[in-house]
Amino acid sequence: MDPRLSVLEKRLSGVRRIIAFASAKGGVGKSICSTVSALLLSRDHRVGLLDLDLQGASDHLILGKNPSLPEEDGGIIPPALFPNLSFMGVSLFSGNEPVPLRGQDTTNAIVELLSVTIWKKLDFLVIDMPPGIGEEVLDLIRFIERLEYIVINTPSPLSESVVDRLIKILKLSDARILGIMENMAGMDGSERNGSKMLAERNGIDFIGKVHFIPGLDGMVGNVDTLLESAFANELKIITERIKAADL
Amino acid sequence: MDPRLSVLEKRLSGVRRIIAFASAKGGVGKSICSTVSALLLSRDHRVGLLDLDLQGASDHLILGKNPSLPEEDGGIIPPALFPNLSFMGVSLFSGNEPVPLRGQDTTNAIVELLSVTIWKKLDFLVIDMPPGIGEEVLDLIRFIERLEYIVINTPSPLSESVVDRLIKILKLSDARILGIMENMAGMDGSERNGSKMLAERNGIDFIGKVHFIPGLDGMVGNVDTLLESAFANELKIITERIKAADL
Amino acid sequence: MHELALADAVIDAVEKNLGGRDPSSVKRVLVMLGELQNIDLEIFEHGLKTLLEGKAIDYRVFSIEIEEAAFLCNNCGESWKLSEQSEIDEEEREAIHFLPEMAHVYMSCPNCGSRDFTLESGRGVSIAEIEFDMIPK
Amino acid sequence: MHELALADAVIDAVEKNLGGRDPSSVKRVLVMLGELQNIDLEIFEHGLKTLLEGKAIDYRVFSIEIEEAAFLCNNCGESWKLSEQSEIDEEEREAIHFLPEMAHVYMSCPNCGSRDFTLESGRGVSIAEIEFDMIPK
Ligand SMILES: Nc1ncnc2c1ncn2[C@@H]1O[C@H](COP(=O)(O)OP(=O)(O)O)[C@@H](O)[C@H]1O
Ligand SMILES: Nc1ncnc2c1ncn2[C@@H]1O[C@H](COP(=O)(O)OP(=O)(O)O)[C@@H](O)[C@H]1O
Ligand SMILES: [Mg+2]
Ligand SMILES: [Mg+2]
Ligand SMILES: [Mg+2]
Ligand SMILES: [Mg+2]
Ligand code: NI
Ligand code: NI
Ligand SMILES: [Zn+2]
Ligand SMILES: [Zn+2]
Repeated sequence: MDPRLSVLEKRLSGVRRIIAFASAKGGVGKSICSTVSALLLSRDHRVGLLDLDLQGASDHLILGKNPSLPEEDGGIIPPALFPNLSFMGVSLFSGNEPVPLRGQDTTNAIVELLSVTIWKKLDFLVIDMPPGIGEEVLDLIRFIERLEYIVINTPSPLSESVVDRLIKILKLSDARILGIMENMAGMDGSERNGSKMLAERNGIDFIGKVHFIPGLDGMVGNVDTLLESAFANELKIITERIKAADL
Repeated sequence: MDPRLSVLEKRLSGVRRIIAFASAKGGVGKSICSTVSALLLSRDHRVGLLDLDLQGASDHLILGKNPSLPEEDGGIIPPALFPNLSFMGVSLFSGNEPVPLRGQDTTNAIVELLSVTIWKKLDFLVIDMPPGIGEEVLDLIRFIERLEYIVINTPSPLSESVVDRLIKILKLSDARILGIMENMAGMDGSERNGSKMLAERNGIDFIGKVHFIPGLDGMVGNVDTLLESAFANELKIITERIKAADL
Repeated sequence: MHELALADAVIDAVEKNLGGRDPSSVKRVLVMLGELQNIDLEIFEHGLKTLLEGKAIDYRVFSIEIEEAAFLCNNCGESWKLSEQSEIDEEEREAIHFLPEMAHVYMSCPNCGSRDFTLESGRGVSIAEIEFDMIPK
Repeated sequence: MHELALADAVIDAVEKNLGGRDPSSVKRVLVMLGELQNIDLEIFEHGLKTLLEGKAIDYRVFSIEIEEAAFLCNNCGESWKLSEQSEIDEEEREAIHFLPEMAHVYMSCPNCGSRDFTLESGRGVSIAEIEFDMIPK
């Protein structure tokens, strides 16, 4: 018997809301949107950020932090990388080394992170999801029923199709989808309507869009610049909607 | 005992070279680069295309084909979707339905596809890889030693870091890396040098770059337009290098 | 029918697991056919027979058993059998026969509707046992 | 030290698996501590004791055994034990103690160098057995 499963809920009991940025499609901005959203929310809330992309951990790079082993105090203490923002992810343990994992290892790592991390009282726990519809998605569905999903799409028929598949799986399990957001809007030179239509087709809210911001990659690692960017400015509208959507 | 493992090599014995487009980072263009490369190579070679992104299958969308169940003749016959281009992937069986798989299922599906597909004599089998360093990457390493990798990077520090991790894993297993290619060059407004430096740092060839082509997404599904695009034009230089790199 | 590719794999696997023994010393091979893959037993047996022509392994050493397909839901813990699964149309069944993992596309837990379940048994072809003659030939 | 979080999980799991019985009826709990996680036995036992204060479960019902860590290479089939693994420095060992899956970051197959291996046993904390008094209290 795996004793860890019995404490997952208890470990998250001090967390008011849990928001996952998901997509199934890679490279749509899950990491940068979740990380900058966590920073934005932390201006007036207590926020945790959990990087659940174990094989492609990126949030520490966006935050410009060199990960180091966390403190222990009756459990693992997620380091407070910024005021009001504590962080947990494999990068604390692996730095930028490759983390090759098969599915069973991924499940084990997720269960371990959820069962030994001692989050303080939090208003929001923001989760950065990996691409795919594998262990991470399926395990969060079975372990954290009250999770609220922001589904990210880009103006691309490939993204639309893959995102549509994730939505089907989330709906099958009655997951709470806060809304679909479009990232990199205008990237293809036109203002398409794909994400809005995707939302409508699936009976989900369209929660807003963020444009493609040339030069954003140059700001990665510099939180102050990121927070002053047009990217953060547009994303703020979405984080405000997240706050307002209190279920 | 799994009898399928004993025939993997035999099933690929009529294939001269096997080229995987890999990255570990999502959204860098693995699908569109591998699919259009397969089309380009098929102009004067017999080519197979294997979509190994089981959870985010996209190649059929790029090719503009509505998948339908394949024919059987002593095995599964990959349909010849275009002259000289035969195709295999889960989309033949699942269409655009979601394919939620845990790791053990992914390995089983890969082994099945490799052991029952009857490829004709091929000059190239092009494999489109999913993001991550999970089953797909680890299983190909153990099953197809002679695989040659094209590693795709974009001008992004996040991509660079994740790609660097994949390269470490490939090098650990003495995999043959044909080279690193940069996709979406110039996307951030500047012509950075990241991919070249990444190649140098790892002692790998830099095999060329393809610029970010606004409007490319609008061509998805239309093979004629894709093949006439600046994207295909630039990619052609890389496919010529692949042909020349005959090991 | 793709039975031939699977029969071929079974023979190849037996040949690769002789451990230096003579092929004629194979006395019994127990092959399990997973119910999910829906293999046509006659065609599979015919395939074995055809492929074994001219080889020192007698096709009569092969015993074939059908393995019942059983599922366990990762989401709610429900377990069920293929025979208890409802509503798979012919084309879906055909897709699953090609690639048993397509069960996750077309089947759901009868209790909670989840597609996140484990194939506990009866997936596809496996070799359960190979017996050899004691006296080396 | 994060032993307390794990001890807490063990107690929670026992309490959730009483099946309606009285907590005082728990006679024996066999806890396996995986060698890979490198748990401090004394701190873990002390954690159990502290957390059980005021509860009807006696801390003496807990038997704790260390489970040897064993690995199987998916690439070449080699199997080995943690004691045979070389060259893990202290910080790497510390990382693995936090998250045993970090073995795939800092350990390699001693035969082929691959990081694609299976943790066959000795990963972390598990409950092997819970025994109850026969006569309900
Ligand atoms: N709105 C945007 N404008 C410009 N670049 C963006 C934008 N959103 C994301 N990017 C860039 O796109 C790439 C993919 O983003 P990332 O957050 O890593 O996606 P994911 O986590 O979904 O794989 C990164 O290089 C990132 O900096
Ligand atoms: N050179 C390029 N110029 C413009 N758009 C591109 C380019 N390469 C890829 N894209 C677009 O970027 C997105 C990701 O490409 P895709 O091939 O799906 O990546 P991956 O398979 O790595 O996830 C798609 O919408 C694709 O059309
Ligand atoms: Mg990411
Ligand atoms: Mg792809
Ligand atoms: Mg149906
Ligand atoms: Mg070292
Ligand atoms: Ni068939
Ligand atoms: Ni500790
Ligand atoms: Zn269920
Ligand atoms: Zn090995």
